[in-house]
Amino acid sequence: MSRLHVSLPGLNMKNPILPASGCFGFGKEYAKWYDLSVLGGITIKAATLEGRFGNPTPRVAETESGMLNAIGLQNPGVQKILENEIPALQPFNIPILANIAGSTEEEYIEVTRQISSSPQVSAVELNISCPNVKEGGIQFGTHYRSAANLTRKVKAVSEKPVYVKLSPNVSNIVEMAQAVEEAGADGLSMINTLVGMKLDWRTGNPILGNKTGGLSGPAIKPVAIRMIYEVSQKVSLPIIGMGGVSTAEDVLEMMSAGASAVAVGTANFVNPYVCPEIIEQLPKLLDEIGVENISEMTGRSTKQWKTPLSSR
Amino acid sequence: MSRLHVSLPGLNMKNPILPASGCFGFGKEYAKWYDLSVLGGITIKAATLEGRFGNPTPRVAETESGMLNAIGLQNPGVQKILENEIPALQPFNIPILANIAGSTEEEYIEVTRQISSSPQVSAVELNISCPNVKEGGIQFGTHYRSAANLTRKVKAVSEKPVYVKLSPNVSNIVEMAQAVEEAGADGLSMINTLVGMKLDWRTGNPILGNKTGGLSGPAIKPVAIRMIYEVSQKVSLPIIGMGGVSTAEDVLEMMSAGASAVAVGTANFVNPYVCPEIIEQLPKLLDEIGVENISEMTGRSTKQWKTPLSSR
Amino acid sequence: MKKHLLNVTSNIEIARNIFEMKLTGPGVGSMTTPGQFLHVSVGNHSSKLLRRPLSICDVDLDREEVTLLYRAQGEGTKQLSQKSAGEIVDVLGPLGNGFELAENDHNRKALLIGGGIGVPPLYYLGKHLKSKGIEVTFILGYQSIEDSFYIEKFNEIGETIVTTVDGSLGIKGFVTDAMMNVMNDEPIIYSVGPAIMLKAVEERAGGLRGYLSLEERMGCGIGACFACVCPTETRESGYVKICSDGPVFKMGEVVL
Amino acid sequence: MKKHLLNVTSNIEIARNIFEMKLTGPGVGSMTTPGQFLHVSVGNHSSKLLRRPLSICDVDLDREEVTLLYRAQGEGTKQLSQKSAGEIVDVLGPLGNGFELAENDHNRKALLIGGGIGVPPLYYLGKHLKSKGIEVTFILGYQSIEDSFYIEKFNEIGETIVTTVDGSLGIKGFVTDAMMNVMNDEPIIYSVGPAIMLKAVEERAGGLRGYLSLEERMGCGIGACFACVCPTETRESGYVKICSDGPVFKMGEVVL
Ligand SMILES: Cc1cc2nc3c(=O)[nH]c(=O)nc-3n(C[C@H](O)[C@H](O)[C@H](O)COP(=O)(O)OP(=O)(O)OC[C@H]3O[C@@H](n4cnc5c(N)ncnc54)[C@H](O)[C@@H]3O)c2cc1C
Ligand SMILES: Cc1cc2nc3c(=O)[nH]c(=O)nc-3n(C[C@H](O)[C@H](O)[C@H](O)COP(=O)(O)OP(=O)(O)OC[C@H]3O[C@@H](n4cnc5c(N)ncnc54)[C@H](O)[C@@H]3O)c2cc1C
Ligand SMILES: Cc1cc2nc3c(=O)[nH]c(=O)nc-3n(C[C@H](O)[C@H](O)[C@H](O)COP(=O)(O)O)c2cc1C
Ligand SMILES: Cc1cc2nc3c(=O)[nH]c(=O)nc-3n(C[C@H](O)[C@H](O)[C@H](O)COP(=O)(O)O)c2cc1C
Ligand code: FES
Ligand code: FES
Repeated sequence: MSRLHVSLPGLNMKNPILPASGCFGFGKEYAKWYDLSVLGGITIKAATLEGRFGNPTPRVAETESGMLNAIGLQNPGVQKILENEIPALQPFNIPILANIAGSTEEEYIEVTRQISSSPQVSAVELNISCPNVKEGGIQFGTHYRSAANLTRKVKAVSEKPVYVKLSPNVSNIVEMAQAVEEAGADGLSMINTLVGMKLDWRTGNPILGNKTGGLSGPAIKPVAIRMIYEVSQKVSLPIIGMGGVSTAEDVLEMMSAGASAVAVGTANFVNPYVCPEIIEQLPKLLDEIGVENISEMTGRSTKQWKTPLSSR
Repeated sequence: MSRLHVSLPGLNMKNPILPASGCFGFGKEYAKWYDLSVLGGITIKAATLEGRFGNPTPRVAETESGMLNAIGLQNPGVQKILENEIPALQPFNIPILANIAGSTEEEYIEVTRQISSSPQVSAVELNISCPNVKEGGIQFGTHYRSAANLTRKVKAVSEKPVYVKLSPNVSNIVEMAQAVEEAGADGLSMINTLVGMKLDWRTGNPILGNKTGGLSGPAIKPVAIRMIYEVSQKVSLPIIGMGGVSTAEDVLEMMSAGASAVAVGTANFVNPYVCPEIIEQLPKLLDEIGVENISEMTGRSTKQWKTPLSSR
Repeated sequence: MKKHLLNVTSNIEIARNIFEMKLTGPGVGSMTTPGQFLHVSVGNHSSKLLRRPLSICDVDLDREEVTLLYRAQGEGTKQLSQKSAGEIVDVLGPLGNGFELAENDHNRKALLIGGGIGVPPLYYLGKHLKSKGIEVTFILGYQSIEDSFYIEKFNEIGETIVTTVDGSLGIKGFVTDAMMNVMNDEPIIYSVGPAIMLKAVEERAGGLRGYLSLEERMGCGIGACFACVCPTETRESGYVKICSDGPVFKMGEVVL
Repeated sequence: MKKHLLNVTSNIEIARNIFEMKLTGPGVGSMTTPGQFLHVSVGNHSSKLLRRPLSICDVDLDREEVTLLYRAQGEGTKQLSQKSAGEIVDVLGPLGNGFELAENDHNRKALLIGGGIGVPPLYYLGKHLKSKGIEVTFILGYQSIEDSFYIEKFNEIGETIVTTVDGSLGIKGFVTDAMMNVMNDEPIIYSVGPAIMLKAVEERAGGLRGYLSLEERMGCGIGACFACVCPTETRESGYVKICSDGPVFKMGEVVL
């Protein structure tokens, strides 16, 4: 077993690195840049029941050390994904985490039913935190009762472990995490984007066609670290951490905060080779701090401080 | 009347720029760098009833395009502020916005009573959003009923207009804003910092003595713009905007989103002259876009889009 | 499709805010199709994350040198304009599908229409077409004489008609105002510029065949993020991705 | 207290990850007190916002040149180490209160103790003390020989005792291990280094008088943000601000 190996429900990963949903399409574009089989896994773009065209352009805007996106869950629909996209990933032989979205509970349930039955899909990631669609998405992700209900129903039909992807746009992330844990989630993914906006100062108009968008990139890493740190002390679910990770150091910081695996989003746009480069760098950093297996890193910070944050 | 003039309850400002609370002390340090009378106003550091020592060091950490702080409301207490600090600002003849904090409702009320009775204080800013203290602060700022109650009580004793400083760490900023509007607030200040954290990847330990801290700087500007944009469409209170502003362009962007005045925090650390430099730059930018008076900028974006966001 | 670290050989302002940057490195050898672009990183240690798509304006294969022309307008391109000879620029590319010639295009004349910062790729395209024996005419539209650039160089390839919005150079007006007189031979039209100009060109072109190169804000630049879509009625999916399906499309292929 | 744009005249690695940067400009004329620091901006267009406090290591008033010595360890100082001659560095300063000599210190010997990157300000201080006729002895502590720097230059000012943690140069151990032998003349002690070292020096100094220069993470660097406080029992407020009340304090003045 390699020293980078990590194991999460449904995800047996040779290293803790996987691209984040929506930042890597269904893999085929980046497969032209490098051999995807080096990855610990892959999170594919959100699937909805029917194909969606998404939001008007412009769909991205640049911010300081971050970016806004309002893609709007554009995707060809679950059926086409199962027919065309997922099979193309077969040769790489890596765990697939399938991101699921919908406008209604029924849609989420149906998409989960279909996609989780694919033998190629290792786990599903319930996206209840997309800030860029009018219905569904974030509205499930900011009310903990809706989130728990949805989790329960999706769990009931899913043939694979279910990770719930949490929104950072909440007053109390721990409450959300506990609610979905109780509802039967197998793991958490956190964080999705913060809702943000940029205006053109000359015209006063929003840059994005959708006006608001999701803020990602290094700018949000401190928020991600804090939320993962807090949640990891209060729930016992494994966490796939994400939010602004772009270096191997970031990965170890996030694992120290409590993540068991780490997803890389925006950084792929900065450097298409970022994932393999991080994976190559990790053993060197572990050597530097004298850690044998990367799985020991998870929650190192809270272990060190022993008492949970909230009781201090 | 100058083209940069803006007028808000209690704050008659010759330009819309004032330093943000906690980033400018009580003014005397920056007074060594430039003549503070060029400012539109000044927000002074949070006052509590008794003096406070604050949090253990380190109290600041750097993040990408941002910083974390966990000062912990260190201040000499309201009495000493009234005796030593506020009088020193007399010569500059600019409006003073006094930031108020406390652990209990009673403390907020008493501090307001005392500080608002100073003839030098133009308005008070109710800090219900400090993420760095265990009691009070953010706990008032994330529950809208507590926020409304506190606002009502503070309003009852305040001799000056009351601005409520909102926390961005909430699921629904509009709900918070509406609650304090209904409770009688005269204006809003937004946003305070996002709760964040940074770990040393080598040791796994938090950098900050307080472990978590407040994220400020350009990294958070998109969140500030979005919240100001949304809130300005749903409440009729004037907004003092802040969060990541460091250029004159940022000021116009934030005013377009809905702010009537703009506070500058973290940018003072980057460049102590940032406020006077922005003030000097503003007329040039207004010329560039053919706007005569800066007050016309406020809410330009939402005016343009006419219908409020939520009904689209 | 590769990431290259290219060396700046020169980076000079050739007109108001317009910079000509020459870059060299082994990667240049693959940049042989006009209309393709490079996705350019504007700074390291920088707060600007997103790459800037810039068209290939010229390539000198012998010297392994690629030329980019860009307007320093926003923060990113301003940073790029600060780079001096010897510094490194990190680019992805060549990306996208460039201009291609259908078999039956070879005997026809070509009319190349570019507005503002849409002009650069037409230079490399013009050279290619000329080398295939095609007679090339350019219509280049600028805001004013101060914003104009490369006119001499275009003139070396073919007849070059200039329009300026303020009339300070050439015909006063837009590129479309200059089109009528040069469409008699039913040239193939190649056009690059803002969507609004492309739309006008398409309309003015009547039934003529041609190619348009589109612009849109991009994330990945390689087809993975769906930032740069454009609606189309000619494909089942209902959209194209400008970065990977384009940036060049046949006239009429996409909904402008 | 001013903001200065200084010109890099040189910036070279003088030991493993240790850089000597020389900066020139009119602002240098005000940098005359040893122990003061500059608050240095590490990059423009950069995602690193906070300035880095770096001690004044030497000043040449004739050449209007200030020398900084710094360890490139984190991202910011690494960026700084990339600057080359001719580039601009934006600094605030001189900031803080440096080392001062009380009247009755003038007849005494001085023992200057620095650990690692606390060494630089002792150079300028040593020069000042020597010019006042005070006999100076240095104890400089490094990790190992590869991390050591400026020893020759210190030797020109006064006797210089070196300690290294791994024993690769001088005495094996910490600076405190070298103190005993040089305290007979009851020198005034000046010490700069991490808090843990300063604490040990203070203890080892027994009742001797002296000055300590403290380090803490800073925001503003000018006393406005309360980032850099240190507890004290000697002031009513209960704290001092290292950036503006310090960084130099009398031994015993603050709680380490
Ligand atoms: C295929 C293609 C080829 C191009 N070729 C050229 C060229 O050869 N020369 C040239 O000067 N310009 C060209 N452009 C436009 C160029 O990409 C933008 O002018 C540039 O990205 C603006 O960056 P900035 O730093 O000046 O602006 P900023 O406002 O700082 O940019 C912020 C973000 O918005 C994006 N953006 C802003 N304006 C545009 C735009 N018009 N098109 C696409 N993205 C934009 C930027 O890429 C960046 O992600 C091309 C665009 C595309 C899509
Ligand atoms: C008064 C004073 C004088 C100093 N003089 C020198 C000197 O002459 N030479 C030298 O090499 N170092 C000196 N230091 C320490 C120096 O400031 C830090 O090593 C440097 O700030 C680290 O920045 P970085 O980019 O390497 O690290 P990063 O980890 O990127 O820094 C992140 C943030 O933490 C701060 N920080 C990190 N470590 C320290 C530290 N040890 N002390 C203060 N802030 C820190 C940085 O300033 C920055 O704000 C001095 C510190 C102080 C307070
Ligand atoms: C362009 C883009 C598209 C995204 N699409 C999705 C999506 O379809 N489903 C989802 O759960 N998250 C989506 N996200 C969020 C990312 O998966 C990730 O949670 C977030 O970007 C934070 O990570 P980062 O800072 O590394 O990008 C998207 C992010 C970006 C930038
Ligand atoms: C060091 C520091 C101290 C602060 N102290 C206070 C405070 O005492 N009271 C308060 O209401 N806000 C405080 N804030 C928040 C700022 O006033 C401001 O709301 C926030 O930093 C966002 O603005 P910026 O990005 O321009 O810094 C503090 C911020 C910083 C960085
Ligand atoms: S920019 Fe990402 S798909 Fe075109
Ligand atoms: S760094 Fe701001 S008070 Fe010292």
